[in-house]
Amino acid sequence: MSAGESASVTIPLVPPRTGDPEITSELVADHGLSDDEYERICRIMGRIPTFTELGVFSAMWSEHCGYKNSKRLLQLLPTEAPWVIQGPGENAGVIDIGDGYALAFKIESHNHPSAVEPYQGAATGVGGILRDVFTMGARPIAILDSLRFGDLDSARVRYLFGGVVSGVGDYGNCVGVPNIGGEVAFDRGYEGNPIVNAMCLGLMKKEDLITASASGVGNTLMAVGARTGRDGIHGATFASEELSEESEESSRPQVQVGDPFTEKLLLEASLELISSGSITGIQDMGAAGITSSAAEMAGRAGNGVEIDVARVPVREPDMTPYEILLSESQERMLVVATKGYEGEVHRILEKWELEAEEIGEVTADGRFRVLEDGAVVADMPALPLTDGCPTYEREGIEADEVRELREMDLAEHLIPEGDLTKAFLLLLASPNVASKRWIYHQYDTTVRTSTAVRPGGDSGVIRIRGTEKAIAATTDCNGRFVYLDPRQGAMIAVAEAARNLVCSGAIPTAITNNLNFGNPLKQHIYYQFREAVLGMADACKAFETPVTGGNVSFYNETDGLAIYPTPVIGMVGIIENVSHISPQSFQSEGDDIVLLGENTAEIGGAEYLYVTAGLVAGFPPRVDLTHERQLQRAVLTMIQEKELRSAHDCSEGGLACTLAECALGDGEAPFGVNVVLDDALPPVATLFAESQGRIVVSCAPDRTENVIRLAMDHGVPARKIGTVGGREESFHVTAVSGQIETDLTSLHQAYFGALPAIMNTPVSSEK
Amino acid sequence: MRVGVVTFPGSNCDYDLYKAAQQIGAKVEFIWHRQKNLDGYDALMLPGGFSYGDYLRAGAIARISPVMEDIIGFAENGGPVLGICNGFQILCEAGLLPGSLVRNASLRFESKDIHVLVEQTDTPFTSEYQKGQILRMPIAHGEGNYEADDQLLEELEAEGRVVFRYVSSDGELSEEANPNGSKNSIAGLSNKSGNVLGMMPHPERAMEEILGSIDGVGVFLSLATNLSTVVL
Amino acid sequence: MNHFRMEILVKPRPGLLDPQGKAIHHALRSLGWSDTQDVRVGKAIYIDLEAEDSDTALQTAQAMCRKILANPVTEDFEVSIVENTERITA
Amino acid sequence: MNHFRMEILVKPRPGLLDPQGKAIHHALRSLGWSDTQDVRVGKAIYIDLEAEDSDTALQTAQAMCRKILANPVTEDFEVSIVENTERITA
Ligand SMILES: Nc1ncnc2c1ncn2[C@@H]1O[C@H](COP(=O)(O)OP(=O)(O)O)[C@@H](O)[C@H]1O
Ligand SMILES: [Mg+2]
Repeated sequence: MSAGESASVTIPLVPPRTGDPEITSELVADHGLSDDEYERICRIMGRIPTFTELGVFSAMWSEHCGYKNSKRLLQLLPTEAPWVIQGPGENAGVIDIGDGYALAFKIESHNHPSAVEPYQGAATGVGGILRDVFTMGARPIAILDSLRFGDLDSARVRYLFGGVVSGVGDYGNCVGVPNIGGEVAFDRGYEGNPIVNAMCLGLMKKEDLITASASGVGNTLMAVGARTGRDGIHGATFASEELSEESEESSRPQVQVGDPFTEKLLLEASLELISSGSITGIQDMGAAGITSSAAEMAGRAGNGVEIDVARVPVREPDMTPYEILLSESQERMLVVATKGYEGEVHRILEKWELEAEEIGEVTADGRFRVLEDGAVVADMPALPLTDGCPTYEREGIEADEVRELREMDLAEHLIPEGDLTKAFLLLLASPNVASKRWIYHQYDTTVRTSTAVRPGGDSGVIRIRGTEKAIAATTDCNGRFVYLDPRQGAMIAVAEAARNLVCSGAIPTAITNNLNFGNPLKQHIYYQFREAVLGMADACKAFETPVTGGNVSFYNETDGLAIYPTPVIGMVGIIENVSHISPQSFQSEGDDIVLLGENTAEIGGAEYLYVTAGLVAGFPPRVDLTHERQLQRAVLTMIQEKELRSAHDCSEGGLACTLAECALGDGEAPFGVNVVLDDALPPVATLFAESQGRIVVSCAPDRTENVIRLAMDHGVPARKIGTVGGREESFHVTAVSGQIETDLTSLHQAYFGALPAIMNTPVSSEK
Repeated sequence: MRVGVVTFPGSNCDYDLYKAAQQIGAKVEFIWHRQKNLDGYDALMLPGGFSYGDYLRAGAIARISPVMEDIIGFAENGGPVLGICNGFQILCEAGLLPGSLVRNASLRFESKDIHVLVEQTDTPFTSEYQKGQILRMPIAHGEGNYEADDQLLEELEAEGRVVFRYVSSDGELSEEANPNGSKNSIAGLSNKSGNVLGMMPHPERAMEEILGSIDGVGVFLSLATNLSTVVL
Repeated sequence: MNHFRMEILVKPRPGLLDPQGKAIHHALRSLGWSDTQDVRVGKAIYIDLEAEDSDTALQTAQAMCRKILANPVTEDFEVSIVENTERITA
Repeated sequence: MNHFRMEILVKPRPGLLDPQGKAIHHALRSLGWSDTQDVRVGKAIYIDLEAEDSDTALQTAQAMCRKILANPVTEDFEVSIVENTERITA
């Protein structure tokens, strides 16, 4: 029997429920289903669906749950490696990190909710990703957040940015999970459509892994945690007015409010439940609520489920089955308790002052059946809900204007308008380059007492207590590069993530990804999506970093204008020994500064162009995956052999900004810098181009020869470019026909002062 | 030496505190907030976190937990009690320490390394430090702005009950070095008899080189030293 | 029994620091409302409860404030009834 | 110009989860106030300002709410005058 066809001969009839609207073609369209899809549903059902059933199908077959327009391409991503324990398809991916431990990790987007209500949108995004990780049996040990906003000169954008940051912070801080990194970019391309992606890492003993499946016929389904309200019902696909006449807008809020305190209790209770052995499966009620968690758990086990919605604890009176099934209230779990162990579940939940209610059971008949006080209101085959969703492959064509931008002649921009030092300080103070301290000083980074490298470095590092190991993690994506050349841009995102991990002393191990795009029904967007997936697949193969999961967020558009395609890469790596953890900033006066890799004139897509000319144009820098591999092997070897004092990857703002970051460190006691660059390039290119494959390292002078030899052995160009100066000296970088010279106070002020100064000006929630 | 770490719903530094106390050789146990009877403990610690989400005021709801009655009794009998961050807030709400902790002046959560000056070494938690020593450790809180009226402040200063004060890395008092706007830059405070200490910074997060500082060790070492002389 | 909705206003004591009020004041001024002289921020708590009569309701709410809702060191409170409906007993 | 003290009550929209209210409700019940049925928590903001007349004062306060004091997506607000004193000009 294939998904989509039910073998049952008798089709269970479900009488329409009093008060439910009649199924009309408008209602079907309002549910975001095409005529073809609706016909398919009728065929699967063997009859016309009831209102409740239609709601269930529409949620499960939405882009969000069904991956209609992405599934086929996502299958091209590499997902396997000996260390992968759980690939895509579960709440989170899981890898083996040795010593009996496994690491669960996943990234998730909350873009649309954050655009409406930044604080709650971001907060609930963090809540959701934490649940995805702890429902695997892992204790969350780190959070990262990847953010994009419009330019900060708008008061509304500052409001969104400020709200998102405090939302991310307050939620994670309250639950007690350290934030160890992330990224943020500001560009008019994200005006009106902020990107809020949150990533979580969790640690568990390998044997504690539990999957989300409704196994064991006769086992009891239990709703655990917060009560169900009318939050975010069918946010994406349904206009509230049509639901019923008396439902006014105010009774049907789209905004979900996060409750991190309840989440913390739920986290402790869930881990206790899992180790108690009284349950066989557990899943977060995330998007599409009880419906998707029950259907997915049934699907994975090949079983059916029966749920009585009258037994679900609700927050508001008179909720219909439709509303209860599709509510997206936060901090709720669906748990499958082993028959006879329900009492144990109650006992644990009571200890944590949480509610648990028996709402149904696992059945053998493969049906997704819903009762309301004993009366059937929905009865449908379970498997087609998850596996029967039609998937599409579309035609993708590049937009002409992007090609024109890419091919724009940038020669004139290589000649600096005025003073190079001035341009440099401007670049360093650009919110895209400047210190992000304003953000992560609002995040608890040290709770759980295992953070070895806090945000601000190339990657965050968490040591694993009781072992010699540590885990490094990073998120990366330069949306401008992806916009100008999606395939190249996606490869750069993977390469940069890997480079960041290596600079911290880690071996890149696996990725999770969050694909943020516009409307995939548009050919040029689908083109971006396809090319980005292909680029990501190639790079992941080259770095042997399989994809263990991820998330797709389409329709990030306002007034028909899409965001830059932004496939965020969340990468994790293993540090074999905590003594390998390597800082990014200079450590000692008199050390040599060595550049690995080559400077080029590839100014395309660089921050310098945006800051000086407001331009996003040109060919993004070329990325040579073989060179990247060699470079990364070389740096890892140097770190492991203790040749280096620091290593920092070159990215936004180019070599000059990288050197400034190395010199400034955490700002407490910056070092001077004396660097001479003899590249036969215009100084703007040498200093500010964002060419790939470069890492700046520092080492004791007596190690320099060795470092350069090691690089050469790996086939990586390397040369000494200068020395680390004293605390009283200046920042001095000379290129062939131009130079940067500035005192450390100005350097400090530009880099650390920029974001606080901007965020001290008023914000406004008004559009 | 038997140390109890009290877990309230929403505590999230209980495990960190447990590990820190264990590191200096204490026998540590978690105490659930509903537990009555705290016989047999030599010291009690109230951890950081967000008890009851800090939803009303930080520490306000935890203060009515069943365990608090016994903690108050323990403190009144001279037992050493340490409250860190949320623990400090709970001690203030419970009246074991005077004053209160309100929203940071910046209105933002503040998470970073700060410096404090050790001003009192005659408490069971600071005897291993030197007067005038400068310690570096993390803070991470949204409501650590110590608030008291002038009369109380005068009293606290006169009685030498300010145990830690926020300073710059070279020991200067300044507005920039005060991360939350606390009156008189107060970072840590004791009760009249000195056996109850509340502090906003996290010594339990400054126990190992890999975490960036070992300046917090003294707090736990002091306790161990004091208890071993008392008990033996 | 009657049903009451109580409104409880908890305000920072005059003279004590109110960082939130200060920040809002600053923001209002920089948004051009320069005629603003002072801003204080407190909490508005609405409690639905059952009580014999309005006196009992008020007393209950006051007791709640003293016990937990207000911090006696830093806050003052005001209690009033905003709704009073007789309960329909089945 | 007159001096006004405005009272602005900002409340969470009905239907939205109010974690603060939930936690306080829980606390009140565990203190023995079991007749408490619902708790919602908002903000009470007091603003002292100068305005021509009470209409202007009210309009100003409402504009402030829309611009910065209330979150239009999650909160409702109510504005009233609690004090109106003519300004003594020196
Ligand atoms: N971009 C992607 N790359 C690989 N796998 C993906 C991607 N997006 C989603 N997936 C996988 O598809 C499955 C369904 O995703 P999703 O619906 O986001 O799960 P959740 O229930 O956590 O919301 C997940 O296992 C996820 O890891
Ligand atoms: Mg998802």
